[in-house]
Amino acid sequence: MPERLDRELIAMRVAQELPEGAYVNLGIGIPTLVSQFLPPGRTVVYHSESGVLGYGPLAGQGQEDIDLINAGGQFLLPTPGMAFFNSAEGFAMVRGGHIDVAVMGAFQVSEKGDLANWMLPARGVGNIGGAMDLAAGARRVIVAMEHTDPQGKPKIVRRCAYPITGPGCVSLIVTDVAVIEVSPAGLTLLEVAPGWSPREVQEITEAHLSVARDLREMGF
Amino acid sequence: MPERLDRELIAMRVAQELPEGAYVNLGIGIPTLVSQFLPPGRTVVYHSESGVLGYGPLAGQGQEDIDLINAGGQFLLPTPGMAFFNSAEGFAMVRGGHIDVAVMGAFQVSEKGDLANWMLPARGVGNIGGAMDLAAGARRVIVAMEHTDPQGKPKIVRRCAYPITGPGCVSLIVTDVAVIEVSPAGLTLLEVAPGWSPREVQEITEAHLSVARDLREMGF
Amino acid sequence: MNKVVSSFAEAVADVPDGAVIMMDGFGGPGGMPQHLILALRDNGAKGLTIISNTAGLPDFGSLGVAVAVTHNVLMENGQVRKVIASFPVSASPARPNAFELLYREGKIELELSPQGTLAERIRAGGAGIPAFYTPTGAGTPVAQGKEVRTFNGRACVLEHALLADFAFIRAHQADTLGNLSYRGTSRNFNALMATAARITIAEVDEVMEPGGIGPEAIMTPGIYVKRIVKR
Amino acid sequence: MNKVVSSFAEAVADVPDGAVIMMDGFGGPGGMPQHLILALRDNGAKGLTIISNTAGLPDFGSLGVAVAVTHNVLMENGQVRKVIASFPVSASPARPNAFELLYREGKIELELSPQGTLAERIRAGGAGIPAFYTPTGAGTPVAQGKEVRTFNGRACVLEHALLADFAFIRAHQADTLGNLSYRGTSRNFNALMATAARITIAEVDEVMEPGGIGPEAIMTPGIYVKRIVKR
Repeated sequence: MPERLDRELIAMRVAQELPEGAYVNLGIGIPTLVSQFLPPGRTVVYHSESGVLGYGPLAGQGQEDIDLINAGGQFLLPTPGMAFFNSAEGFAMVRGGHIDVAVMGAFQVSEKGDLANWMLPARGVGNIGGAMDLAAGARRVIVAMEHTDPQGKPKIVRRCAYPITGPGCVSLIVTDVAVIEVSPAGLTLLEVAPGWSPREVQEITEAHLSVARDLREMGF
Repeated sequence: MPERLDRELIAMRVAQELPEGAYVNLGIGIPTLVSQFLPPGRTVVYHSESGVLGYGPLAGQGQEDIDLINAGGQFLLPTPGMAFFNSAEGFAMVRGGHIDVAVMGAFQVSEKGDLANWMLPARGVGNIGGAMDLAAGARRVIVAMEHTDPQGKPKIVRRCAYPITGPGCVSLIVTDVAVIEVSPAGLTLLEVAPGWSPREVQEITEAHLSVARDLREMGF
Repeated sequence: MNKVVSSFAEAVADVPDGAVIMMDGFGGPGGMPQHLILALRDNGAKGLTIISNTAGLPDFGSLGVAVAVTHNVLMENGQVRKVIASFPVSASPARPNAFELLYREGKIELELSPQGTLAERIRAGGAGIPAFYTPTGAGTPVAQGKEVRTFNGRACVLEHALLADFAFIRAHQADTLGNLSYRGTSRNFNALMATAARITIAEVDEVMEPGGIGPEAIMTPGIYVKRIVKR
Repeated sequence: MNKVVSSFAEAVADVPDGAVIMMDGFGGPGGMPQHLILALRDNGAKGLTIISNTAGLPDFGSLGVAVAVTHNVLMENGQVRKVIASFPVSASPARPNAFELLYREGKIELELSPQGTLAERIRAGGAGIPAFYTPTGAGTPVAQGKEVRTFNGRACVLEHALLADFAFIRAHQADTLGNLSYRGTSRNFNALMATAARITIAEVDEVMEPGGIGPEAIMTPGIYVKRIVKR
């Protein structure tokens, strides 16, 4: 198999999906990296479940303020135009359809766009956090993840074996080997990583992929 | 019939019912007057549906601020410790049981404590405003009103003929001739205005009044 | 990213016939988006549904306010088909407002909602809550035709969220990102309605650069606001 | 009318066994009412139900925060019978928190609620809304055993309000009337929980006279707050 993209390149590809002026929520993990790779001149406003809109980059050492954190507990820097609010208001923004794009990690995504990202059954307990609200409320959900799990098993599946975060909520999947669109007709392979063929992507994907007529190579 | 009390004396009697430290909502009309007659040394905090808690007295001429009004649109003065909020928060306070006492006017009160104060059927349309929320949410509802309507008909009735604001919500009725407690057992005449006998009060009351064993004269 | 629009006329130019519009309208002129209302009168859109605490307050002239305008002018101008309000008519039956005169003639519809329920329905609309139960109005005419369910021994009414095509907001300060602050009691319905419309337009006293309103002082985050016009 | 209490021990002295207590517990120490938690550990009340975003975060020592205390100490001390949370366990399965160890042994109960639903349930409790419908969690394990109803073509879950006996609040400033302000993201669950308990106790950095926090800057009006303790 050809080489896979690293986490930064996945994030870089996702960043291209954020429209000018969009209100965006970035989940923990690869999604958090997305803000570093916004195309020059593009302005988006970031929302965090911790109760802040329009926050700045991650704080460096010595810059930490314990009252300015993101949903993962990381310290943020202030930025002009930032706003604080309580969690009911923060989730009103999510549930009320005011978040244009949510970028989330996933354990599994099904061919119907079902998302599973909160619980590994073997653990017996899991963290939901804001994931179910984002799955239900964001106008567009983009999943950013590795294409297969640590054991090499496909994460893009016919049906999610893990407990669901939200049914049919995912619009786009960006992985270390491909960009895949989810629609009522199923999954469409839009882009492949450099060196990858559609057949090679399908081999590590359980669900069936239709190949887009204008299939492209992922660009950064 | 003996002389009736004026509106100020009704308000003065109601003022005695406000406990130290209480959060209080005063309706339009006689209730608004109550704040002028708080016993010396008594501190209560006033709530208004207009979105303010802890407001000061009515503004005099030349002191008006169009952004500081009460529920009746009257201008208020600021006072230290005052807080502003939106109407969802203002009614969260009401519905959530955080208002200790609401003082309201009424067209009719029934022997079960049903309150009717928002619509005269002859008009064909009425204003509810915050009355139904206060009726449902305040811990204690006191009605302050004249004992009979402009035509001399009893306003304390067996059943309300007018549309209801809230069922069984009234705890105490203070009028220009009496103070009457509402309980599951019915109406109890606690106090009569100077010069009034229980029989004279009953004559202008449709609902049956039990007379309290320790019946007193209203004092101010 | 700059949400400032240069005129009130431009800000309301796309309000079509039949639009649903939220606007404040408490007891005083402080919270009224007066210039947006005048621009809407000039725009001429008809068959509107207005969601507001009142249905127009005609009596502001006496207060010496510079522009004594409320949604009363829209009623008088025959632009309104339906009102959703808690306090639709004058406090005095002897001085009916334009709404009441139209209502008597059957020329306008009314959906009456208790004030706290109205506020909560608007908040619910903005917050993606389609419906909720409230004890307010149970056992009254307001509950007629609605589902009533008992929780912890109390009868509660099922009420539905309200959403609008446009919200006309009167705020004090804005920054160019659409963050807003209000003055005093004028926050009451304005801060809710800002969250519950597809297109929220704010009429403000002052427009500042981002950071001009501090992060703790912003009352309506810019995510809710599409257009800003300075008075 | 002065709500200031002189010590944390006094402020929590009446917390009985079996009490339901709300406390913040987002991803960082900023919002934690650390001194109230320590006082509750010393008070020793058992069989508690804790409503919090998390179920204790053991890892604050590394941040150099003066007092690295979360409700984790209550779990470790065996005082907690049940947790209602959205993010109860460590992000890393390899480093289980005290809650997870107890949970594996069947010694503690968990009610898992999505974070937005948890926030909304707390707000509903404070606002007298007994229940509401939300699209969040429909079609997931969270909806199991709950009523699901369709609004505008979307399946929604009926969720119930949360109320507590006590709320432990971490605020920045208070005035003697109980008005509060928060710093930054520490507002998130604190400002909600303050509204939803019979007895709300705020741990603050500074206590001022009324008027010290301006009327526009108050985030939790004093109506919700019974006791204030200065750090």
